[in-house]
Amino acid sequence: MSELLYSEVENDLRASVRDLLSDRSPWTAVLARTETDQPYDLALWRTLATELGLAGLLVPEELGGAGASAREVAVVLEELGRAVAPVPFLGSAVLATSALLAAGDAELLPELAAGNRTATLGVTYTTAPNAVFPASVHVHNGRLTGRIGSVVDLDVAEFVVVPAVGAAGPELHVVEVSSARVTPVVPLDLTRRISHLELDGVSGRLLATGDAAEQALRSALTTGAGLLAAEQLGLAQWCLDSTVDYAKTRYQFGRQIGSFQAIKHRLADLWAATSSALATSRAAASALATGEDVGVSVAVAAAYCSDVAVLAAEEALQLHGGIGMTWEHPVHLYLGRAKSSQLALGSPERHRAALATLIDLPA
Amino acid sequence: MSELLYSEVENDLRASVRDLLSDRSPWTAVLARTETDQPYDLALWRTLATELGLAGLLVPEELGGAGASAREVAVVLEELGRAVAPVPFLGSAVLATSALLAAGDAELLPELAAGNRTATLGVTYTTAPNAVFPASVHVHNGRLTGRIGSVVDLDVAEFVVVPAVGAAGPELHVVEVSSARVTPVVPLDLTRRISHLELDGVSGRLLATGDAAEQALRSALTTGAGLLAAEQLGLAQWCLDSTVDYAKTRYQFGRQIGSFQAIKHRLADLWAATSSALATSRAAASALATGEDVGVSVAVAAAYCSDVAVLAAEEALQLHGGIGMTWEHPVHLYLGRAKSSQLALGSPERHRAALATLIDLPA
Amino acid sequence: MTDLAAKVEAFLAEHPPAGADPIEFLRARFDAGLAWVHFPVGAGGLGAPRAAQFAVDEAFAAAGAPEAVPAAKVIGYGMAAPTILTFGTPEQHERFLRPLFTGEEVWCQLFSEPGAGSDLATLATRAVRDGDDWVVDGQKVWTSFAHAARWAILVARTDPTVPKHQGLSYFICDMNDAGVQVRPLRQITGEAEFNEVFLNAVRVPDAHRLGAVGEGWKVAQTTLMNERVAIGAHAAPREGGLIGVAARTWREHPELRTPGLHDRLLRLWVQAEALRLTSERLRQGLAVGQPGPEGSAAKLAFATINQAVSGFEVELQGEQGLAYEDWTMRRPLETDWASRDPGFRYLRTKGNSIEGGTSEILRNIIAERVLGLPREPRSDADVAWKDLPR
Amino acid sequence: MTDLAAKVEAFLAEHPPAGADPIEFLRARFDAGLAWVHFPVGAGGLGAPRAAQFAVDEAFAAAGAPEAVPAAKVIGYGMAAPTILTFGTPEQHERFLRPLFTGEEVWCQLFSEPGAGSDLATLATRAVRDGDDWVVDGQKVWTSFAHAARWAILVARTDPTVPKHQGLSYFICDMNDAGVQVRPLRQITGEAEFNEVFLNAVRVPDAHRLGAVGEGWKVAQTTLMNERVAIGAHAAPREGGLIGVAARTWREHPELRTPGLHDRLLRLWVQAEALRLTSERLRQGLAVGQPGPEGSAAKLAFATINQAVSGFEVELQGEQGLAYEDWTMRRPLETDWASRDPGFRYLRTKGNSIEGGTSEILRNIIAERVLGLPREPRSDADVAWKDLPR
Repeated sequence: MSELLYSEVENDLRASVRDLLSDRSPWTAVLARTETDQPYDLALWRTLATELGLAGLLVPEELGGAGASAREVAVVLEELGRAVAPVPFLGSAVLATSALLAAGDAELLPELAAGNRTATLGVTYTTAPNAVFPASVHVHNGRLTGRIGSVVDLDVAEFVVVPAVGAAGPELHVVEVSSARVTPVVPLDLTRRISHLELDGVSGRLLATGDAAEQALRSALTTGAGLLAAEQLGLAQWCLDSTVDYAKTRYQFGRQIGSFQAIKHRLADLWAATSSALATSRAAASALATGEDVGVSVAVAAAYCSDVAVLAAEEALQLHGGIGMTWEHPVHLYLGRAKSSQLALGSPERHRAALATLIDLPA
Repeated sequence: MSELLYSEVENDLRASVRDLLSDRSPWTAVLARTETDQPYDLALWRTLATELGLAGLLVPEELGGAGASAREVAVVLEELGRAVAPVPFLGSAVLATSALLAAGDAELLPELAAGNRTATLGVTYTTAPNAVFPASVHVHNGRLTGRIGSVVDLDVAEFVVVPAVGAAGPELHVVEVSSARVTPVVPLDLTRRISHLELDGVSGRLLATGDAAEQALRSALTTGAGLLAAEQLGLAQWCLDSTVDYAKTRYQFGRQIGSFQAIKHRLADLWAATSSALATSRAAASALATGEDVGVSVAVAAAYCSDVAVLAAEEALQLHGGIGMTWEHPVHLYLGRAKSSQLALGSPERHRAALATLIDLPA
Repeated sequence: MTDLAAKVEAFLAEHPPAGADPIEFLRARFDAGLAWVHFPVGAGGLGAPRAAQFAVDEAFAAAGAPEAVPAAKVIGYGMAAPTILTFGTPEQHERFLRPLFTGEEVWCQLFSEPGAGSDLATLATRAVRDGDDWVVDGQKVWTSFAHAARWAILVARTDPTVPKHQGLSYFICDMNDAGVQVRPLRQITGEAEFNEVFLNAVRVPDAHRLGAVGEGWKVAQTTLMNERVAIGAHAAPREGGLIGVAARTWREHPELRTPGLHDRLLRLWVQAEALRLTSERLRQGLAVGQPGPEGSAAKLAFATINQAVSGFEVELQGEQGLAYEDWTMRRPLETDWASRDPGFRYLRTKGNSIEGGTSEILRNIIAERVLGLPREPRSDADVAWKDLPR
Repeated sequence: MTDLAAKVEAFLAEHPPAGADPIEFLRARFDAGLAWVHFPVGAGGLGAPRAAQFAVDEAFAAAGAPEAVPAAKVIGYGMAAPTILTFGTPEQHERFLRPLFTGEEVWCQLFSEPGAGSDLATLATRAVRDGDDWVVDGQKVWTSFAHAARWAILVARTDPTVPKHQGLSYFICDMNDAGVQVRPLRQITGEAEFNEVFLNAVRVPDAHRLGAVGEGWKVAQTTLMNERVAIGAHAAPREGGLIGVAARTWREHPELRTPGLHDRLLRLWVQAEALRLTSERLRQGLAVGQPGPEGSAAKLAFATINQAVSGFEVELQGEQGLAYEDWTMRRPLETDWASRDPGFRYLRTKGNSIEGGTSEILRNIIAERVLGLPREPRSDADVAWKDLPR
């Protein structure tokens, strides 16, 4: 049975990330940034990537990374989710890095690990780990042509790992974003951007072909889905914590609203759901770290934490009452993130369908 | 738009049925009867059928009935559900009667309407209105052979309307129960009995063949499903009312438990659900009475009221606390009835699937 | 044909709706007593039973008669008019009801405050007597139409030394007063349907008071009750609400369908249809003078179904659900439910369980007024407002 | 290898489990201090940290060591033993703990009463001092094992004139006393797992009191806290609970499958797995001396999932779901979850959200003790028990 508690090292890591974020990225700053032309905080991203060395957590030491595991990455994502921090960690340090690792790249990974470069994975953000290999980009004579809609973190990426179909089947390429057309999408999640990618005869660096390409992509998506659950957990915990705080300080009818039993019971249920989300998220991170029981653990965490995050954000809004409906209050940043993340890297239903196969409960 | 209020005549009918049931069939009597060899109260049934003339509500006056409509039958079923009254009204006055009416019978109907005879419909109680015509009984040389599992109210029926397959296709026959083998089932619903029916070369009276037989059966099942919703409504109302009463009289922590907000909110939600169940049930009864919009109205009422009845019984048990878990308290009679009725005449999912076709929302 | 139906027919014959000037038409309708037939003669009515109004409205609608601008209706028709009628002087009836009905004067409502939401009676806006006027200072919030309104119904505290329900009075406030400042209140959708209203030494003549000094809570109850009676009691076609939008998407986009979403859609459809029938039953009851308590339940269910359907819609969209049409700050006078994207509906419906009474407050009301369950022990009923914990 | 592991190994070498007389084996284990290693020496323990017990239990289980009869464990191990240890005199330790551990003496719990369920502190059973004894009269309910028990832990009211929590005392009651009458309490399943216990002038020596007179509530809290710590903290295999039964039925009966039930089953499976992982995390925390508050949540979720799965199971059965295996009244000492039919599980699981603390009470506990939300205003805390409304 996997280890579900946090280690001391993990707790220290959490503390340093939380300190940095509360100092540099309070929600007021996140909100203010959403309507500027710099929705991402790249200075913060550089600090996280280089000073804290978080961009290379998954990268082995011999490639300049920290040689840590998915467990540590999960802790970082919990904190990033808690702060809805506008940094391209998921796209670069999780999705692109996992694909490059699985494909055996040694060229770009040191750059990503050092925080010199930022990358992402060229798939539509809703793609599930068990999806068929994407065929919207084709390779002719080593040049890539096609379109990939709604790629996460592409706005600020310099490289993109693109799945494409060549004469002999699946291929994985590294493409420079500057050689492609990027069309930003107005996102429901104001703190995480998506863009459409168009490639018109662009040259790429071939990473992998055939089964190796397929497996690398699946590995990246599986890692992404399993670790997104950690971000969703952190988000749910912020919603719970801030709502509990509000319920203790808001008075109506001469009482703190948190003394009303209907509100207490809903918060108790939300706490119970969040506790279970924690257990599933830890199990998924441990599975990704050890390679054991990955399929089931990731599907369970992804299906469970997606819905808990949405529930938490919706409950937070409702229990904040009118103030939660205003633009100048942070709850909507969490609601938009939660609802978008529910669609990301496989919907809960999609993960349950994957599970059905793994545990032999066919339709 | 159908008329959703109760008429004065309907209110008077309700009052007379309720008076009779509270006098003759309090829950103590119903419970006491469950473990005897006479789980049905046939004396009560005779009073309902003959003195109040309820067995013939759906039967035209020229055949000795009351010439009323599904609206009045629904009111009776609401009261029978409220009392979980152990009488074969559903099998005889609804299912068998509807089949005979649709098949144009003039022989048995006057007997049923007069309360001289009791009948039921020879289908498995879970059969949905849109099910394929049953083929478990075959006709050879005018004799019926086969088995039908879990037929409702068969224990006390003298006649059974049996769907069977002959050389030329579907047929509907009236069979005397005394000529068949009846095997009682131990039921989850202690107040409504089911039995298996076996026919071994039994002669029947042919009622209808081909399309007419199919349509008569479908009509009976549709009427049954639409009116069962009324019984489920009555059951839900009893659960709500008795739980509200209990919450006003049970003290814990120096207060009536009904003053605790968590309990108030659950009962408010249950009241809202029950009010909506009422609206759907009335709409279904009106549709059956007028013949307009029958398919959608019945599917909606059946899907909605089934689940509300189960919810109401489950909430009633929980909010009664320990006392509700005891055999000597009536809640379990309602719980067993609600859960069994949820399976009866088409599950909610089955009714929603029927709806999907009717309203063009395909899978 | 009833007397009333004949009167409507005669009116329509005399004032053909086609091509009529809306204001002139509505003035004539008011003067004929056909605005609100249950109001007294001279106040836009004929002293008919309340239930008769349904048929009159339907007859005018069927004839394609002009209607007031939508902004006039929600607060003006639904809340201000019945309150002015019940508590107003003949002079107030004379001054306010006719232009309210025609929509020439739009109304808004100055009730909620940042510190007084569910617990409205705890509001802090002060009104101090000064000669023939009251001087009002405070801050109101969640005010629809404030930037379009000529008049507001206002509740303010005239005595902070008595328990909270006893120290309130009810006024008609001139939104053109120099002390009234209206600021848009931006919502999570990006839009500002509502406003914050700052009242800085606003002068309200005592002649614009409704009801006695200190009876503001009683007057406000009339306003709020009229609001709730109106909710839910409308005839709607099947698939009339948000479920219709979702069903349309389902029909037009087979590529988005999954088995799990199918069962969810059908459950939501059944729930929406059940709510429609519940509202229809409420309407039928009102039409024959049997008002039922289903109004609160309808509002509760409306919020639940709207939120569930719009959440479903975003999920059904898949990739497209990641996008949002437009975050631009605008100040619409009506919520644009149907033509905006699923993301907008998802965010906007979150307000349905807060605005006009939270779902929690509605459950309390149902539990206490419909089911007769006991109130919770209260600690704030006998305390002077100024001494309440906050 | 730790000292403790070495001790267990040495014990097992000296007392080979295979073929051992269970009682003799368990007596020896108790005497070796390996019953409850966190208990003091002489009381079945070695004064080790509480967390060490997990590994010891696992080592004995792995060796196939004899265990006490199941009826000894729930109340005896889980509730009576820690309470006797904490509040008992050396004489009481000496007299009660060893036969409790071996299962020679089964225990039951006389706490709940018909009028005192969630509000246990309001209980009415009276204990009146008479010389060296107390004379106890009252009625208890929901008592498992009462018909098999030698002893009971009992809370009774020794002073009705003080507020309810202050007038209670805690006793060990002899179930062989002539004044104890045990009647089966039939449940909605048809079975009687529980009993009603009538106490009629039962004499309890003052030497069988645990804790001071008037401190019964404090002692009872120790009992109940130990109950809750134990709940949920067990290692269970995937599909170990009722979900496993439902999954098996699904696999074996393709003819019962529908699309809607499929999505529901998968949701339930995910929920069950999430609960399993939550319990596992709680267990891991306890094993390293970090007890978490997830115990209450685990019990809450356990009830929810059990009820949802068993309701699903009945629906999955279709026609077979209409039937019930057997309504015969029996008096089992354990709940037979797996081998009975879905209808039994459907009915029996309804008790999971009531027995051992209702789900409502657990939510209060989580809200107040874990989240730190304020208590509701209370009216009963300062009132003499005899004057409480009831």
